[in-house]
Amino acid sequence: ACSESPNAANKDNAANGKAAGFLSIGMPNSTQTENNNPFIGSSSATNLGYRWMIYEPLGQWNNTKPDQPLKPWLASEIKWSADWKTVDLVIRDGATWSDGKPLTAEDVVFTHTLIRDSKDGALNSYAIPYDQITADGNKVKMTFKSSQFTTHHKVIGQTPIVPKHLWSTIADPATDTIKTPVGSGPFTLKTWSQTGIILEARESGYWQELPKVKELRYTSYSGNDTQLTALASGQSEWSFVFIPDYQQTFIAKDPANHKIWAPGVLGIHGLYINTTKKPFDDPKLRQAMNMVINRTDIFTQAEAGYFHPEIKSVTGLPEGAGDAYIADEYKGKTFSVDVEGAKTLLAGAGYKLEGTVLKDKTGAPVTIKLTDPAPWSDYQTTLEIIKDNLSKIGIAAEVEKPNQNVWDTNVQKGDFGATMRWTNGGSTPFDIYQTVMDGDLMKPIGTAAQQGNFGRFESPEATAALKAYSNATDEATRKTALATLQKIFVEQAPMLPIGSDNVGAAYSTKKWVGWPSDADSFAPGQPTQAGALMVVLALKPAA
Amino acid sequence: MKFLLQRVAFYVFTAWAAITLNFFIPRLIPGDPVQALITKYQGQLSTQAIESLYVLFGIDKNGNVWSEYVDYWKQLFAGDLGLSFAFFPTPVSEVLSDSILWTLMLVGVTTILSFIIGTGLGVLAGWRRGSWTDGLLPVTTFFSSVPYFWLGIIAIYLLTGPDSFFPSGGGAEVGLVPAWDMYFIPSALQHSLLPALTILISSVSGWILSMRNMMVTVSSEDYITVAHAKGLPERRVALSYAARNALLPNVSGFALSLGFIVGGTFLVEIVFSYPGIGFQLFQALGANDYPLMQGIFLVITISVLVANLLADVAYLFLDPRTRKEG
Amino acid sequence: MTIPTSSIEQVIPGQGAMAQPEAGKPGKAKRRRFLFLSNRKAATGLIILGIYILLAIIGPWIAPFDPGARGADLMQGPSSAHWMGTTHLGQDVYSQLLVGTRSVIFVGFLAGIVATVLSVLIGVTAGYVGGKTDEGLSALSNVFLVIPALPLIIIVTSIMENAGEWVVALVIGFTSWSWNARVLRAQTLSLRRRDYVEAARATGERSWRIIIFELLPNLTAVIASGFVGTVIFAVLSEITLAFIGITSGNTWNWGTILFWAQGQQALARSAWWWFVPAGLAIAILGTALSLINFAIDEFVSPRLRSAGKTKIKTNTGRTVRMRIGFTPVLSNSPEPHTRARPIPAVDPHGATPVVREEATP
Amino acid sequence: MSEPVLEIKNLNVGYGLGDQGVRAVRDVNLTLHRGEVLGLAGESGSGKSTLAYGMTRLLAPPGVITGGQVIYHPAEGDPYDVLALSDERLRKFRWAETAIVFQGAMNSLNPVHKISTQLTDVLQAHEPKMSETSRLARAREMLKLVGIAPDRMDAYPHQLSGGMRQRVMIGMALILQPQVVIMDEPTTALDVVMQRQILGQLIELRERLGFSVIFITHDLSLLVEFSNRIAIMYGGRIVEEAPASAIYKDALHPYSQGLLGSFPALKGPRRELTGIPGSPPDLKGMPTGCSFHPRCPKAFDPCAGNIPVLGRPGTGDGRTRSVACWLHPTGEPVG
Amino acid sequence: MTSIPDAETPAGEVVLEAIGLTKHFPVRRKLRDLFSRKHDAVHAVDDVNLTLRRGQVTALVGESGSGKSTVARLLAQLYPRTAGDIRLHGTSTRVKSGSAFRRYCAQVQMIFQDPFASLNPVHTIRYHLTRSLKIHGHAGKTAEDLENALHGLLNRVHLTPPERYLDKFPHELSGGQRQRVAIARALGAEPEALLADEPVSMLDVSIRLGILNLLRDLKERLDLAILYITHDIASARYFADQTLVMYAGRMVEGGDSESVTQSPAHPYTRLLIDSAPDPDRLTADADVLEEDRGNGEPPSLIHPPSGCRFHPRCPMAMPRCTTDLPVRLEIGDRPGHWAACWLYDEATVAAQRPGSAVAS
Ligand SMILES: Nc1ncnc2c1ncn2[C@@H]1O[C@H](COP(=O)(O)OP(=O)(O)OP(=O)(O)O)[C@@H](O)[C@H]1O
Ligand SMILES: Nc1ncnc2c1ncn2[C@@H]1O[C@H](COP(=O)(O)OP(=O)(O)OP(=O)(O)O)[C@@H](O)[C@H]1O
Ligand SMILES: [Mg+2]
Ligand SMILES: [Mg+2]
Ligand code: NI
Repeated sequence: ACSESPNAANKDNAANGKAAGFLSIGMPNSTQTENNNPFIGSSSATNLGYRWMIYEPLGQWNNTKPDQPLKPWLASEIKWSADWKTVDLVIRDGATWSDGKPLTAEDVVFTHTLIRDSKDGALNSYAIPYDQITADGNKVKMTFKSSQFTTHHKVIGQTPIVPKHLWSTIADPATDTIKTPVGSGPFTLKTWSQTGIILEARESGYWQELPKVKELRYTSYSGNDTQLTALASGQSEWSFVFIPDYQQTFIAKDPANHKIWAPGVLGIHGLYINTTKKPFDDPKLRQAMNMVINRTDIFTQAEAGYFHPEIKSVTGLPEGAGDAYIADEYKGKTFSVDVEGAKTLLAGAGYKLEGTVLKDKTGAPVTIKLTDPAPWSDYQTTLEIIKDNLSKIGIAAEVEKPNQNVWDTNVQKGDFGATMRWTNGGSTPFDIYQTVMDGDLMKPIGTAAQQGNFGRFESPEATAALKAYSNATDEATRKTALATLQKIFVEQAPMLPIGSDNVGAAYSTKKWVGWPSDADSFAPGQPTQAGALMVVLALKPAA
Repeated sequence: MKFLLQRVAFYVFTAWAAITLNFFIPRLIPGDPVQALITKYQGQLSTQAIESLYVLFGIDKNGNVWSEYVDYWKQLFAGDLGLSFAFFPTPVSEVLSDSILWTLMLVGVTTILSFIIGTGLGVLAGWRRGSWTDGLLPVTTFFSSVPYFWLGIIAIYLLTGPDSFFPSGGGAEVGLVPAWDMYFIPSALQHSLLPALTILISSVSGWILSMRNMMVTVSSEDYITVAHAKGLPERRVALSYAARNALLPNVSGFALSLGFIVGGTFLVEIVFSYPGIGFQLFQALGANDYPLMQGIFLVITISVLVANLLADVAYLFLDPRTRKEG
Repeated sequence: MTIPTSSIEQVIPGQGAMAQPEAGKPGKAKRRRFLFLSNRKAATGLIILGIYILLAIIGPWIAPFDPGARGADLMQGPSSAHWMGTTHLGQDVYSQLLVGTRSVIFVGFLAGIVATVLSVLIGVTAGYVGGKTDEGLSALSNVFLVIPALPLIIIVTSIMENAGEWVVALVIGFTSWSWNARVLRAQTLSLRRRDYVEAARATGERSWRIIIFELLPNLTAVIASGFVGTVIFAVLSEITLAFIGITSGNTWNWGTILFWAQGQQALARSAWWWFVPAGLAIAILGTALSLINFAIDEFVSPRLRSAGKTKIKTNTGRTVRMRIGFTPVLSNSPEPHTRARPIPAVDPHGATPVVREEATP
Repeated sequence: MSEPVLEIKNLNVGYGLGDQGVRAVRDVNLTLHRGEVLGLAGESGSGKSTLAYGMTRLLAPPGVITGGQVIYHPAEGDPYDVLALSDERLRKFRWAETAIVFQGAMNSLNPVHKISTQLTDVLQAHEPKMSETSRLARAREMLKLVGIAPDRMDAYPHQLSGGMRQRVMIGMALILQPQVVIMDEPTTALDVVMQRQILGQLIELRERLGFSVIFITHDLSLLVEFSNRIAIMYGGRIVEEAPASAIYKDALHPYSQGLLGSFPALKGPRRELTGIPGSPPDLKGMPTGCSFHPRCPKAFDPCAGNIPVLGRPGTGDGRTRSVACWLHPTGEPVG
Repeated sequence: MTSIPDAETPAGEVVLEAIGLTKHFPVRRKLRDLFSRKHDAVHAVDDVNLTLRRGQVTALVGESGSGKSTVARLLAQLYPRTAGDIRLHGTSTRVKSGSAFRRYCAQVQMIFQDPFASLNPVHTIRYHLTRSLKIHGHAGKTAEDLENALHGLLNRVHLTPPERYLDKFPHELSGGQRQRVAIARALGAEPEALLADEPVSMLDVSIRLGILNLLRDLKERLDLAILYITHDIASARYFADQTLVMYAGRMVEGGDSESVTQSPAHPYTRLLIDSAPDPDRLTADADVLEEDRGNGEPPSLIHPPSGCRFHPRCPMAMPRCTTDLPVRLEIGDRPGHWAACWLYDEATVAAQRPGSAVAS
C-alpha cells in the first residue's frame, strides 16, 4: 500500500529540496477546507491564491501600475469603448484546458453569463452591471449598463474564465467545491490536504512557455506569527504577511536571500473621523489634526517601515501607484508635522489652547475616542501614536479596543469618534475617495453604512464629482472631477490618510530568482493577486 | 437498571439544554458573518461584495429565531449540521471531520498520556512519600500555572528553527496527505511532539497531585496494612491494593477531561497552528460562523457526555460496590 | 482548566482534622486558628499572594512610567532606566506589569467571589433541600459543566460592548461555578446526615440557621478551595482573553502585555524581556494560589500533611525512610528506656527509696 | 507453663520524633506461650493497638520503634528477633508465622477485590509453587472452617454481612497456619450474639490447630471469660499481668480493679460499680511517677515521684503474675 | 457510687407515650417495580408501644439494626411516622417544623450516640449551650442572666469550674466531657423527657459509668423521664427501671429491668443474655454455645419473616410462630413483665410441648 500512497512522491520531493523544483507559498489564513471554486471568496483557492494558477483571466492587471492598460492574457486584444460601456475581446488561439479541450470564446461568454445570471447575483461579487454578452467566432463582445472605467480591471483582470463543458453541468456553481478543477492555467491541482496543497505544472498544452517551477506548495498558516516563523526558517519561500521589524526577524535570518518588497497600491488606510460629532464637524479642526500626525513614526513603528507605505501626498494618494493621478494643484505637496501651524490654524478658528487642553468655541475641552479592534496591533500602535500626536495640540484622545464585532457594528452605525480603517482599492483613486466621501453611501447615524462613508461626510459636491469621474467619457472631465475630489479631501479632511495598501511580498531568492521589485515591478508581489501567475511564470532557478 | 435509566435521562436532558444554549448564544453576537469576512480581509475584499455574500450565504437578515431553532432541530435529526460560513460552502460536518481527527490524535492522546504519566508519578509520590518524587510537585505545579499558550510560544522560540528537529507548527509535513503510511505518520508524530509536550507539561501536575493525595489517603486504610501484614510483595500492595483503589475517584475526573479535550486546549492548537477542532472553533468565533460554532459545541457537548457515560460504565467495572444487584 | 487544582472533594469524606479527637489542652483554641498559617505551603502561598495584592493596590502609584506612554527608547532590553526593557513604542514593560497587576487580581477575585457565591447558593441549597429542587439545580450545574467554559466566555464577552474588567469578571464568574457547586452539593449531602446537624434540628434550630451556622462553617475549606481554584481559572481566562484580543484592555493586564508582545513578534525579535516577565508573573501567582489550595487540602485531611521528617537515623547511624508497612526500628537493644530497679518492699507510708528517671529516646 | 513463642522485650514505640513525638508504648515486656490466649486489656489510648502493630512493624508513619526486641521462636529452628529481620525476610515471616485480625473487617478487606482473590493472594505470595486450583481449594477449605458457604468465594466484601466479613478475616488469618494470631478488637463492631459465635469458633479452632492468640479488647469481662492470661495496659505500660482467673478474683493494681469495677454484671447479685474517676492520661504530658497516680484512689507518696516497674509481687501466687505498683513490692523485674 | 436499690419505684406521671408506632422507610424503586404496583419498604419499626414516666428510666435494648434509633428519632419527631401515635402528656402530637416543633422540642430532647459527631466542630461549647437556651427562651434578658444560665447548665453536668469549658471547642474535650456537654445542651431546653440514644457506647469503658450516673442523678434531681437506648443489656439492668427488648423492629419483651434480665422470657432475650460476656463463666465451657442458634444473622427488614420475626433463629420455634404474629403475653412472675412469644400462650403450651416443633 505504501508504494501507492500519494505521499511517497511528495516525501521524496521534500527530501530532495531544491532539485525537486518546487516553490513553497504560505499565507497566514489559518485552516482551510478543500474548495477550489474560483468564484467563492471563502474558498481555499481564493484564500491562498492558487485559483490564479489554475484559472486565468482575460487580461492581467498590474496593481502596482494601475493606470497602465491590462496585459492581454486569454484575450489577445482588449478594446473598451470611449464611454467604457462596451468591450471587444479577441480570444487567444492555442489555449487549452488542462483536460485537453481547447479554450474558446464560448467559454468566455459562458463564464460571464454565469456570473451575470447567477441567482440573486451570488457570483457577481463585484456587482458588475452586465448587459449583453455575445460571441462571434473567436471574438467576444460585452456591454454594460454603466461606465466600467473604475472597474474594468475587475471584469477583465480579476474574473477567472472557466470551461463551459464542465461548468455547465454543475448544479449550483455558487456552492460547488470543484474537487477536480480544470483550468487553462499552467498548473493543476495534485493533492489537497489540511497540511498543504500541491499544484503541479502541466506537461503540455499551455499557451505560453511552461513555468520553470514544476510544483507549487501552498500552506495556510494559523496566523502571522506562525507564517513568520516559517518564512524566517525558509519553510515558506513566498508570502504576504505583516512582519514586525522585518530586518531583524526576516531579512537577518538570510540576508542574501530574504527580501521584502512592498509597493503601494490605490487603496489606503486612514483615520476616519466621525464628522457628525461636535466639534469634529469643523473642517479646520480636522485639518489641524491632519497637520500634527506623524506619519513617519507610524510608518516605522506601527507598520514596521514597509507594510503600509507612508502616504506623503496631501491628496492621500500613495506614492508610485497614485503619482499619475495627483492634481497639478497638489503636485509636490506633502505632509509634514507642523504643530505650530496647527496651533495657529486652531487659534484662527476660535479654539483656545489652555495649557495642554484645547478648548473649542463653546469652551469645552476637545477630546476624542479612537477605536479599533484589539487584535489589529498595527492599527493599535497607530492609534497610540496618533493619540500622542494629538496631545501636542491639546486634544485628549483615548484609545478604545472593542472586539471586532462591536467595532464593526459601531463603525457602520456611525457610533465612534475616530477609527483607523481602510478604503476600497481599485485601478483609479475613485475607490479611495468613494469609500470616504460618497454621499450615496451615507446612511443616517444608527443605520449601518456597509459600503463606506462611515464618517458621515456630507458633501454633495464630492458625490457629484465621484459620479462625474466614473461616468466620464473623456480624460479631461475625469481630470477635473478628480481635482475637485482632491481639493475637498485636502481642505475638508474627512479622513486623515495614513498609509497605503501594498501588494508586495516577502520572498526568498535561495531557490528561485526573478521576483518583481521596485526596479522591475512587472506584477504584484502578493501571491493571492490575480497577477501572481505572472510572477510564477517569471521565476527561474537560482544559479 | 434504575441507575442506568436515570443516567440516560440525565444525559438526554443535559444534551438538550446544552444544545439549546449552543444554538442561542452565538446568535447574540453582534455583527454577521459577511461583515466578519469583509473585515478579515481589510481592504483586500471590496465592499461591493457584500450583497453577493449575503445572497451566497443565504442569510436572511430578519429571520425568526424560533423558526430557525425548530429548523435547527430538524436538521440535527437529519444529521445535517448546515454549511459553514467561513468555509462556505463546505458543510460543517466536513469541516469537523477534517479537524477532529487531528485534535483527537494530539489532545486525546496527550490527555490519556498525561493521565497515565501523572497517575503513575502520583502513585509513586503517594507511595514513597519523602523520596525524590516529592520534588515533582512544586515543579509541575509551577508549570501547570503557566498558560498553555505562553509555554507553547516559548517552546517554539527556544526549540524550533531552520535546523531544528521540531517543526514550528502544522500537523504534518507540507504536502503529505493524511494516510496510514510510513511518510505521513512519522511526520505527524514529529509535528505533534512539541504541542503534546506543552499540554503534557501543563496538565500532568493535576493528575500527579490528585493521585498522590488519593494514594496517601488510601495508604492509611486498614486493608493496606492488612495487605502488608499478609506479607504480599510491595509491588502488589502498591498496585493491586493501593493504586487500584486510589484510581477510582480519578476516573470521573479523567472522563471529564477527556470531554474537554476539544474545548480546553484550543490555544495550543492556535499557537502551533495545529489543524484541530479547537483552532477551528477560534476561527469560527472570529468569523461569526454560527453553524460551525454550533457544530463544534455539539461535538464538545456530546463528547463530554459520552466521556461521562464511559466513566459511569468504567465505574461499574472498577468498583464492585456500584455493581449492586438489580 | 478542567482538573481541579484541589483534590479536596476526594479527601474530605475520610473525615478531617475537625473530627479528630484531640486531648484538651488550654491555649490550643487560639493556636488552632493560626495552624493553617503554620503550614509552610500556606505561608509561602499567602505571602506571595499578599505581595501581588499589595502590588495590585499600589502598583499604579509606584510604576515609574505611564504604561501607555511612548518613549524614545524603542525595543530596548532591560536597563537601569527600564528594568524590564521597553516595547516597540518605547513603553516601559515594568510599569505595564505593575499597573496590570490590579486588573488581574481584581478580575481573579471578583470572578472567584461571584462563582463562589453562586456555587454556595446552588450547591448548598441543592444538597440541603433535596428533592425536586436538588434535581433542578443539579441539572443546571450539569449543563454548565458540559458546556466548555472558555469558548463560552469568549462568546459571551464578544457579545458585550467594550468588555471591561467588570464584564469579564462577571462572565467568568457566572460560567465557572458549576464544578464547585457539584462538590459543595456532595459535601452538603454528607454533612446533612452528620449527627450535629440532626442535633441542631433536635434542639429546635431553624433551617436557615442550620445552613448558615452549622453547615457553612464546616464547608469553609471546600468553599475556600473552590474559591482559590476559580481565581486561578479566572486569572488564566482573563489573560487568555486579552492575549487573543477578545477583550479590550483599555486597562493593562498581563494578557495585554503578552498580546502586544505577540503581535509585535517579541520573541522573534529576541525581545524576551517583553514576553517573559508577564508569563512568569502568571505562573508565580498560579503557583502561590495552588500552594494555598494544597495547604487547604492538608488542613482538611491531616494525612496529606507532609510527613515531617521522613528520613530518620537509627541508633546505629543508619538512615531509614519511614514507609508504610515497615516501621523503622531505631534500636534493637533489649535495654529498657526507663532506668529503674525493682520495687523494694516499701511501707506505703514510708519514704521514697529509689530514684527513677525517664531516659529520653 | 509451656514454652514461649513470642517474647517482647522492652519494646518502645513512639509516634514522631523529637518535640512532636509521643511515646505510646513504653518498655513493654510480654511473653506469649505456645497455645495460650493472652488477653490485652486497657482503656482507649493505652497503647494496645500500637503494641500489636509495633511488634510486627506494621505501624504507619510517623510510628517508630525506638527500641526493644521481639523474639520469635519458630516451631523448628532457632529463635530470632523479628525487629531485626530484613524486609524480605520480614515479609516471609508475616502471616506465615504471625497473622493479624484487625478491628474493622469492612476496612480490612479490600472493597474492590473478591474474597477469593484476597484469600489466594496470600498463598501466591508465600507459597508460589502452589497451583491455582489447589490455592482455590485451600481458600474454600478455610471458608468452610469458619462457617461460610464456599459459594460465597466470589462475593465482594460489601456483599457480606459484618459477621461474615470478620469470619473471612479469621479464615484468612489461619490460611497459612501461623503460630501466632494477633486479634485487635476483632468483635467490637459486632453485637453480642455475633461476638459470642465468632469467639466460640475461634477458641474451637485454636484447640484444633494449636496456635497462640494475643487478644486485644477493652472489654475486660470478655477477656476473663475467654483468655488464659491477661495483661492490663495503662499509659503505654503493662501495669499488671496474671492468669485470667487471678485478675478477676484478685486484681492487684488499682487500675485493674477499677476496670473490673466498671462493668455491670448481668448475672448474680448486683455488684457495686466503682468506675475510674478522671480521664485517661495525655501521652504528651504523662504524669510523673506512676502514670495512674492522679486517678488512683490508693495513691501515696512514692507514686507521684517514681515509676514503678513491672515485677513479680512478693506475695501470694507471685510466680505466675506480675504487677507494677508501689503498693506491691516486687522481687525481680520481668524481662 | 452505690448500686441502685431494687427497682420498686412508684409509677410516675406519664410524659411521653407511643402507641402502635410504626416506621417504614421506602426503598428506592427498581425498574421492574415500576410495573408491579408493589412498594417495598424497610420495616424499621412496627407497632411499638412504650411509655416514659416522670422520674423513671426506660431502657430499650436490642441488637444493631433492630430499630432502636428509629424509635428515638420518631419520638423526637425527627422522622415523620408511618402509623401510630405519639402522645405528649396524653395529647396526640404530630409536628414537622416551625414553632410547633420547637414547642415539642422544649419538652422532649435527644442525646446522640456519638459525642464526637453530635457537636459541631466549629462552634464553642458556649455557642452550643447558648443556642439551646435562646431557642427555648431560657437565656434570660441580660448577658449576665445568660452567663448564669450557662454556668448552671455546666454545673449540672459536673463540668466544673464552668469557665474552663465554656470557650473550648469540642475537639479540646474528651469524649466523656463532650457527652456531658451534649447532655447540658439537651437540658438547656428544660425538657421533661430525655431520649438518650446509646449515650455511652462510643465512650471509653472507664468513663461510661460517669455518664450513666450523671443521667441517673439528673433523673432524680430534675424528675426527668429518660429513654435509655443501649445494646448492652447489662447496663440496662443497672441503670433502668424498665427494660424493653426489641428485635427486628418489634418489641419482644418488657418489664422491670431486674426480671427481664434475671428471668428472661423471650427466647431472643435469653439469647442476648447468654451471649453477653460473663466472667463467671469459665473458658473451659465456652463451647456451651448451641450450634443450633441459627446463623446469627438478623432478618431482612424489607421482607421480614412472617409470624414471629425471631422464628428462623429460635430454638423453640413452633409451627404457629411462622404464621401468627405473637401478641403481648403476661409472664406472671412479676407484674408488668410481658413477652411477645407464643410460648406463653396457655393454649399453645397445652397443645404442644415447646422445643419439639422444629424437628420434623
Ligand atoms: N499516628 C499517631 N500519631 C500520634 N499519636 C498517635 C498516633 N496513633 C496513635 N497515637 C496515640 O498513641 C496512643 C496509643 O494508641 P493505640 O491506638 O495504640 O491505643 P489503643 O489502646 O489501641 O486504643 P483503642 O482502644 O482506642 O483502640 C494514643 O494515645 C494515641 O493518641
Ligand atoms: N433513613 C433511613 N432510610 C432507610 N432505612 C433506614 C433509615 N434509617 C434506618 N434505617 C433502617 O432501619 C433499621 C433500624 O435502624 P436503627 O438505626 O433504628 O437501628 P438501631 O437499632 O439503632 O441500630 P444500632 O444499634 O446499629 O444503632 C435498619 O435496618 C436501618 O437500615
Ligand atoms: Mg486500638
Ligand atoms: Mg442506633
Ligand atoms: Ni436493573
